Amino acid sequence: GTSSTQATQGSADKAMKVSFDPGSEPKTLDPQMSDGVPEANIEMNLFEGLCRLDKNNNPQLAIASSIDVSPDNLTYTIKLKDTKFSNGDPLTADDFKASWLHALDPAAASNYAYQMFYFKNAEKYNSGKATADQVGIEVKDPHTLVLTLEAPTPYFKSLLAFQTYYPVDQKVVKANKNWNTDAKTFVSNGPFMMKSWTHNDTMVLVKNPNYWDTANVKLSELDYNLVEDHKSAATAFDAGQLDGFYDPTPEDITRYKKAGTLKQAPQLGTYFYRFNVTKAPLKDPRVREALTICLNRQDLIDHVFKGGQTPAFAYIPGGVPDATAGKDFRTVGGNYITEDIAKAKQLLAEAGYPDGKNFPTLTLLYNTNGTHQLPAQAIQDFWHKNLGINIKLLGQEWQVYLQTQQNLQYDISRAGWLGDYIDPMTFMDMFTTGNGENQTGWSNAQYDKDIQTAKNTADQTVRMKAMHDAESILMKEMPIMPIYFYVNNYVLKDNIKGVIVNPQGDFDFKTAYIQ
Amino acid sequence: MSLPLDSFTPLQQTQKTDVINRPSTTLWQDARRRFRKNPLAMGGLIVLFLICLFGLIGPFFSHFNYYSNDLNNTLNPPSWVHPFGTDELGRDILTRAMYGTQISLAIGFGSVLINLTIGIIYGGISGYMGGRIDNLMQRFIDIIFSVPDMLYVILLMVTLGSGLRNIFIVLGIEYWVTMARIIRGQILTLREQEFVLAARTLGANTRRILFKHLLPNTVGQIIVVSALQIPAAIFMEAFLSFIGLGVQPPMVSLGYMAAEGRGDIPGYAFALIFPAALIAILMLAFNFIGDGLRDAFDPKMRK
Amino acid sequence: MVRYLLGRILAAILVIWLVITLTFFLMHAIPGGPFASEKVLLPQVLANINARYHLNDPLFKQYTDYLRNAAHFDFGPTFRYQGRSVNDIIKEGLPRTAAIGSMATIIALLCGTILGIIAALRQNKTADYVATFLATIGISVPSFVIATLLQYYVGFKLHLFPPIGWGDPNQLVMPVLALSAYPVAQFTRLTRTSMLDVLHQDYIRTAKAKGLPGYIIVFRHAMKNAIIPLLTFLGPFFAYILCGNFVIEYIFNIPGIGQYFVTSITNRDYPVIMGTTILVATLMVTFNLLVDIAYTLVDPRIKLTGQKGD
Amino acid sequence: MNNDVILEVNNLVKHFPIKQGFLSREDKKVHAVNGISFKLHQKETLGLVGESGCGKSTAGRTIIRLYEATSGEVKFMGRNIYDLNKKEMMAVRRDIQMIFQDPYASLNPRMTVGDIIGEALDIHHLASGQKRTNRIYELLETVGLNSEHANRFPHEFSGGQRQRIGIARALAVDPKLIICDEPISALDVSIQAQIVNMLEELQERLGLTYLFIAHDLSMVKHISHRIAVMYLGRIVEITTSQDLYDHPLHPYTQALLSAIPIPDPEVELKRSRIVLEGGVPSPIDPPSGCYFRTRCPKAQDECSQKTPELKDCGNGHMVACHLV
Amino acid sequence: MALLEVENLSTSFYTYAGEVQSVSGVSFHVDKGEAVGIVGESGCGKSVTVQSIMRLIPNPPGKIKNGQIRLAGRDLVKLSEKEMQKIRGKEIGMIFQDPMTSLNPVLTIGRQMAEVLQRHEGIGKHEALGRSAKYLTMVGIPNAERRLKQYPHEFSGGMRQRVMIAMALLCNPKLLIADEPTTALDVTIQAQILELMKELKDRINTSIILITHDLGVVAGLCSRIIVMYGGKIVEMGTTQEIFKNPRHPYTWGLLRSVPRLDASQRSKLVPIVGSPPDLLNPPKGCAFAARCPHAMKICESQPPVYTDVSEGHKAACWLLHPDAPQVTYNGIDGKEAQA
Ligand SMILES: Nc1ncnc2c1ncn2[C@@H]1O[C@H](COP(=O)(O)OP(=O)(O)OP(=O)(O)O)[C@@H](O)[C@H]1O
Ligand SMILES: Nc1ncnc2c1ncn2[C@@H]1O[C@H](COP(=O)(O)OP(=O)(O)OP(=O)(O)O)[C@@H](O)[C@H]1O
Ligand SMILES: [Mg+2]
Ligand SMILES: [Mg+2]
Repeated sequence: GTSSTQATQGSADKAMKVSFDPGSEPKTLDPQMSDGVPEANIEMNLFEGLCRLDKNNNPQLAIASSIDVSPDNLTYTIKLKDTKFSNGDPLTADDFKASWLHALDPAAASNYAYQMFYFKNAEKYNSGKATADQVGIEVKDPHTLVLTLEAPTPYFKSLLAFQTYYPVDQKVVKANKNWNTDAKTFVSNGPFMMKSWTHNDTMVLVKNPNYWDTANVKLSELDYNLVEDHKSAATAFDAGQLDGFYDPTPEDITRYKKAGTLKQAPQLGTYFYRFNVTKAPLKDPRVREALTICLNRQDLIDHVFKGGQTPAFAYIPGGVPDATAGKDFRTVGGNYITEDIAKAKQLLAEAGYPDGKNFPTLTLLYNTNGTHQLPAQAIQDFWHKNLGINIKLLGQEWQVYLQTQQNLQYDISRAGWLGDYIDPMTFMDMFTTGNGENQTGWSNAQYDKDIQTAKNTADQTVRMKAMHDAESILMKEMPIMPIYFYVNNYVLKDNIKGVIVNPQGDFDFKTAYIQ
Repeated sequence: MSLPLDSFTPLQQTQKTDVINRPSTTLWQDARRRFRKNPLAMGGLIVLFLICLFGLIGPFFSHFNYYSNDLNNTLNPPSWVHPFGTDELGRDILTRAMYGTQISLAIGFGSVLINLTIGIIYGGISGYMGGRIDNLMQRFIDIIFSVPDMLYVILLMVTLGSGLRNIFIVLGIEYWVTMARIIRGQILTLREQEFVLAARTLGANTRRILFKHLLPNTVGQIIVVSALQIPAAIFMEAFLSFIGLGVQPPMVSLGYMAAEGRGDIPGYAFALIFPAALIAILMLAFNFIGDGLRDAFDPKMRK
Repeated sequence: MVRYLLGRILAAILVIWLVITLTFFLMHAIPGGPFASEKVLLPQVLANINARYHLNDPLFKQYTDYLRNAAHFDFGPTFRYQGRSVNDIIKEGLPRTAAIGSMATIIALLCGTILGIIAALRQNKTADYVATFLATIGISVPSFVIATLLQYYVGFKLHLFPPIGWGDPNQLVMPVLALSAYPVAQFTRLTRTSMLDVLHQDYIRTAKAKGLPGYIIVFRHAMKNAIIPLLTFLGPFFAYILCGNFVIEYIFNIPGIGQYFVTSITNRDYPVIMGTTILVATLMVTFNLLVDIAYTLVDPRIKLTGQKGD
Repeated sequence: MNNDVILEVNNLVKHFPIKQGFLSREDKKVHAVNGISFKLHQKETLGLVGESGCGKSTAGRTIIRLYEATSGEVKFMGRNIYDLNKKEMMAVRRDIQMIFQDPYASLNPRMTVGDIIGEALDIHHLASGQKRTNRIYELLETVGLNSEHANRFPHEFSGGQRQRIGIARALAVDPKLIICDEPISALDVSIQAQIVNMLEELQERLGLTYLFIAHDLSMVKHISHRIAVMYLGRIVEITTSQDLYDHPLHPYTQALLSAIPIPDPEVELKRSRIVLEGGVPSPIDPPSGCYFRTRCPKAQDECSQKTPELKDCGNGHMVACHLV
Repeated sequence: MALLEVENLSTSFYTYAGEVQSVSGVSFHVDKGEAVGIVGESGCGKSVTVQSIMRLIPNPPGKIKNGQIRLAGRDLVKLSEKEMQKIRGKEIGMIFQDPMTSLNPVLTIGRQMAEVLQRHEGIGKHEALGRSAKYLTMVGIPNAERRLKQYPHEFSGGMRQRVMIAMALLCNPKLLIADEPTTALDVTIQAQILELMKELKDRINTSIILITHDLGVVAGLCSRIIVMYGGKIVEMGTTQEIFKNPRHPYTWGLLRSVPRLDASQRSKLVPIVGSPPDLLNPPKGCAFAARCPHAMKICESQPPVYTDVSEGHKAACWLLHPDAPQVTYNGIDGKEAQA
């Protein structure tokens, strides 16, 4: 491993080297199999899909040289550039097809198979109801792909930049199915390639000479220090051993903010609490509203979360484009929640609990990994002080928490949602009736209808309207209580420039350089 | 040399009945003496007493409670109002430390109580029955010993969920093995002692022998082991807090405070230092007491 | 001798089997599964995953399959790190953990015995109290506090050693220090007790009566006898070194095996839970056997039949 | 004559299995008692002597059923106690009592002297309340202590006094037979006589029968009517005490007698000793034939082949030796 | 000429309960080539006396309060620990009561023996082992060469005591101290050891101090006997004198409370009533007064002075005072006659 990278004043070559903590040891670097943030972070720099997001999150052609969309928005004809993998193997349309089918292969059992369900028959294939040939991916010639979709998908080009859509060298896969666990056999097609990988310790990436755009890659080396503990990462950063990491603890955020080292990027995500609407007293929307509007979100953010997050007065976070170009879904939708303690008290009284009298002691569930304990205590205290109600905290270990939440064995439960792609739908469809991610017991026919409308059309105006309608229903009924919209807090040495941080929280070092 | 006249009158024989020469010291008096002469152990006892006062009486003198937030005063450094500073939610660390001490002590004593109960029953039966049953019971203990205890603690904590009661249970279950072993060993030697044989020749039944003759004589050892297991339990809870399986907030233990305080170290070291120091002092006190007791009760140190 | 060893190995296998059984069912009893996440898996994906890892087989079949594979030293793939097997993880992690562990052990043995002997020889004198006090500090500060303080003050403030990582000798110093605090303390205390015990024995008086000087009495006559009770402690101690590493490895980001003891449970990575448990159980029984063999080396009274002569 | 036999031991055998390592099937055992037989008459004292580890205590404990015999029978008042059920055994427990060797280990340090003695009364429901207290006082006085001592703990007493407490405990149930397992060997010479005198006195007063185990032959000779000499789990000679001293027939007895130093320089300087070679063989694998042959100055070939039976040489003088 | 002169030796242990005066004002001497026996009941200070001579009293809590211990003229009390180490094992050899625990279980017999020679004579290991083997043979252990390689547990109790004796004699010490060397052994083994000691005494001509509580043991081996009681010497004289003409009631008690094997009839034993004094608070007068059937008023208030009975025979008893009533001892079977 590398002990220290303080030697910024060393040779020019050495200077073009950055060490970064992607969050932890990746679970896998097989793009079709991976689903986490650290994995996405690393793969983004090792691989490249047909498109790549630019710094404004717009998909730009990458491996694709052209993309033609049929008028019904269902067929995409894509031409490939003549590119190579890091080992020199040519990258062909077959590699794409085989990789994508791998994600859908029931035997491979990829978590992210659903990211491919946009293709015709993809879901059927994944469920074993269709064969691989029936999936709408066709190789016209080694440099041409013809893709057929199930339904119009306006954000499909963005998807092509997504990790699940990265190509994998099929020659390598055939030779060794565990090719992705060892630097010796690891082959990729992105700006960097893997030089060494000590599991749980460090992964060294170097510039990929076979990358088509290698001229624009400035860093000669990218070291990933695979540190899971944010605290240790902070100390390593302080000591100069690390050039950057993301998601510092709230206390470190304050500290870095003071020191001016803290950087922020928008992140597509909402932190919220779920209400179990199947149980009294949370059955009553008035109670849910009371609980929601009596908080002071800005206070919580300033003193507890500390990350400079945006108070969430609605569900969908900012940064999602609306139908009209240049308009943001959030600004169009506006706020739905007005904080008002007096009104909250009144609502509670109306619901039969004046000053919190007779209000049963509810349990607030949260998961013990991560920093959810303090906010829970703070919110508990808010509710106690503002409404006179008592809440018990229940911290559960991650897996238990997931199960408790799924089984609706809670009263109130902490949750967070990060968008998979930049569209309101990634947040909205989960609250349809019976959706596995709903987990509140809430159900609303109109909401379901709106979502269906949005799903069945490519017309952005219709879509967005339907989703605004749906959001307003959601925020009226309040099965969930939005608290804040995520921002991506990170620290990076000031002399490192050109890093693109996307709203999913990934750090793209392709164009990074050291000043 | 002149001697008084009646010097050589013989004394009355009756003056020589059986008398008890010296009320020679009991094991307990002896132990107490030796314990008192051990400055570390006595120091530990005093410190423990003070810490108990701190934890039990302290909160009554505090203007704050351990759960109410004051978001405008988070992470204030030590001051006159908050001698230990405030935590991330603006709560007074001193007050929290008092409650934390209470809970940590409760964890120590509570879990040891549980492991004592299991240990005495298991070790007692194993030692007294001897033979095949003992062998079987010992093999079971061997197996438990062969499994990393941490694994079981975590598995059980995850299964049962965190919280004070479950910590009692899990730590109690975790430590009984040592206790059972020690009690068994003691019983095994005591069982062959002649006073037990005497009771058996008198026809005493198992219950009488176990509860009148064997167990009372293991009390010394039990105290020693307990005194050393209390800090171990407090320590284990701190570890559980570190991995997020400790007490359930807003309840607070010293271990929990230290684990939380770890996040604050660069700017707000006081949030870690104070609770950590309290743990350390508590541990030192218990360990010194335990060591002192062991030395005091050690039969080899007698004479 | 051979017969005895065979017997012990058989017994060890039995113990390991029981440990496997116990852990296997306990592990499956805890709520949650290895693949659950916030994003709920599609039913067919879950079905595919379960099929792939045979998680939809009846539990008892999974158990017997596991036993069969374990008998061939195949401990399965990890659920978390795809493409890697439990064997890979152990092969990579164990040597590092063992390296840190053995360094800590050496330090512990050296410092512990020296401090312990000093304390015993100066019983109830200042040196005794100082040594005991120092030793007790080692078991009085939770390891995560020691590690954090070291990392922050020594690593960052004093800039003496890199705060995290593995590979460079410099990076070993703090983890080894943090790890050895507890065993140093334990060994000091144990040595002291056992040394005191030995010093009161008749043969020490004989040695004195022979006119031997103090150092010979301590090092030739007392030490060897004092070690014997320490040996018993070594078995469990080794387990501590391996599992106790979690905190140290987590904080100093050391790619050892210790991290898996906790993370495998929180990840419900069943094969890793089993693998690490079996590893510890195996090491434990092996080490206990070694301890018993070591007994026969230091204590001629003990023969490898499990009995004490005379 | 036969009527007053209170205890008859026939071919009593007690072997202790040795625990081997796990799974080992070797069954070695300690041959602690190897078929001893003797009779004990009412109001008689039978001394049982022998070297350390020869099975004296084991014999005593097997007789009182603290250990279960491997084979053989122990007839108390004509009934084999190994055939008795639990309830009948309880009754026998009142009749046979035991006094132990170590005055420090034989009293529970956590109980008062009163409770130690009273325990016997409680178990057999002999007395309670004031009656119990009075009985305890009475017993204490019987053994030369006084009632004030009842509330004290054993550690406050000296060795001799403790041994007397042990005797009081045994007497509490009005036993007929007392097995004294080296009751004096842990005591100082000056104290030994106190205990021996008391035992003698009690025997006269209460008509007790003693099985007196000791390794100190001079004391055994003093207190016993008859003496049985044990060697490695077997009785090699048994006869009246004076006869044993005057006409020891077994070579081991002869050596034993000659080994005892006599506190008289004149006698001592003139005496010639039979000094036996080596030590007692291990009871785990005792030698074949006569157990004593390995140390016997007169051993013959025959001795290693045949186990000598205990045979009567007239007047009830029994010897187990091929050479007599 | 006296080899060892002990003069007014007092040794105390300072325990939390107070000062235990284990030995107070003991004076005696041992001549060259002579065997002296010390008898007395448990706790009367026999071991402490000889351990004081060896300077083996654990300090704390023990301390030699005053007195002189002169070995061939040199006062051992004044020697430094280093000098004392040169005396132990070389000039004074010592054997302890329990051979089972007195040998180091983890070192071979050879090692334990050779180290004495290596230490004191500065000879090599090989030579030391050779000499050790010779001594083992001398104490009657066959196969000495092989035996040297064995560990203590491979020896029986009697053998171990022989090893202890051989070890104590290795450097040809001027004085051999045997602290109850046979108490832990069986009679037949005791006889072996006593025979051996007798034989050695004649052969090597060292002085011997033999501690025992068995009068029979000293009767056959020692030429002079010291009787101790309550940390003091109560009577001292030649063996003949002590047995035939004992003058202290305690000695009488000792002689009469043990039955003699050769006594013809079953006569009653005469026990010494009561129990030994507590050395923590020793009685003001005679320590034995509380148990003495002839105690007089003075015995309770003033410690008796030594009275010479005959050449080398003295006793500390007020009965020997000319004004005291005459009590005589009539042998073990008789009663004292009071004139
Ligand atoms: N519970 C037991 N288990 C195994 N062996 C035993 C047991 N009790 C006694 N022995 C063995 O049986 C043999 C006879 O022992 P026992 O105690 O009867 O001898 P003893 O003649 O009373 O000796 P001592 O004079 O030392 O008391 C010894 O070798 C002893 O080791
Ligand atoms: N280390 C010690 N601490 C306190 N008191 C001691 C110590 N050693 C001996 N004594 C006391 O000194 C007195 C004499 O002891 P000593 O060992 O000399 O007796 P002894 O005559 O050798 O008896 P025994 O026949 O039992 O060996 C006893 O009362 C004993 O309690
Ligand atoms: Mg016995
Ligand atoms: Mg002594």
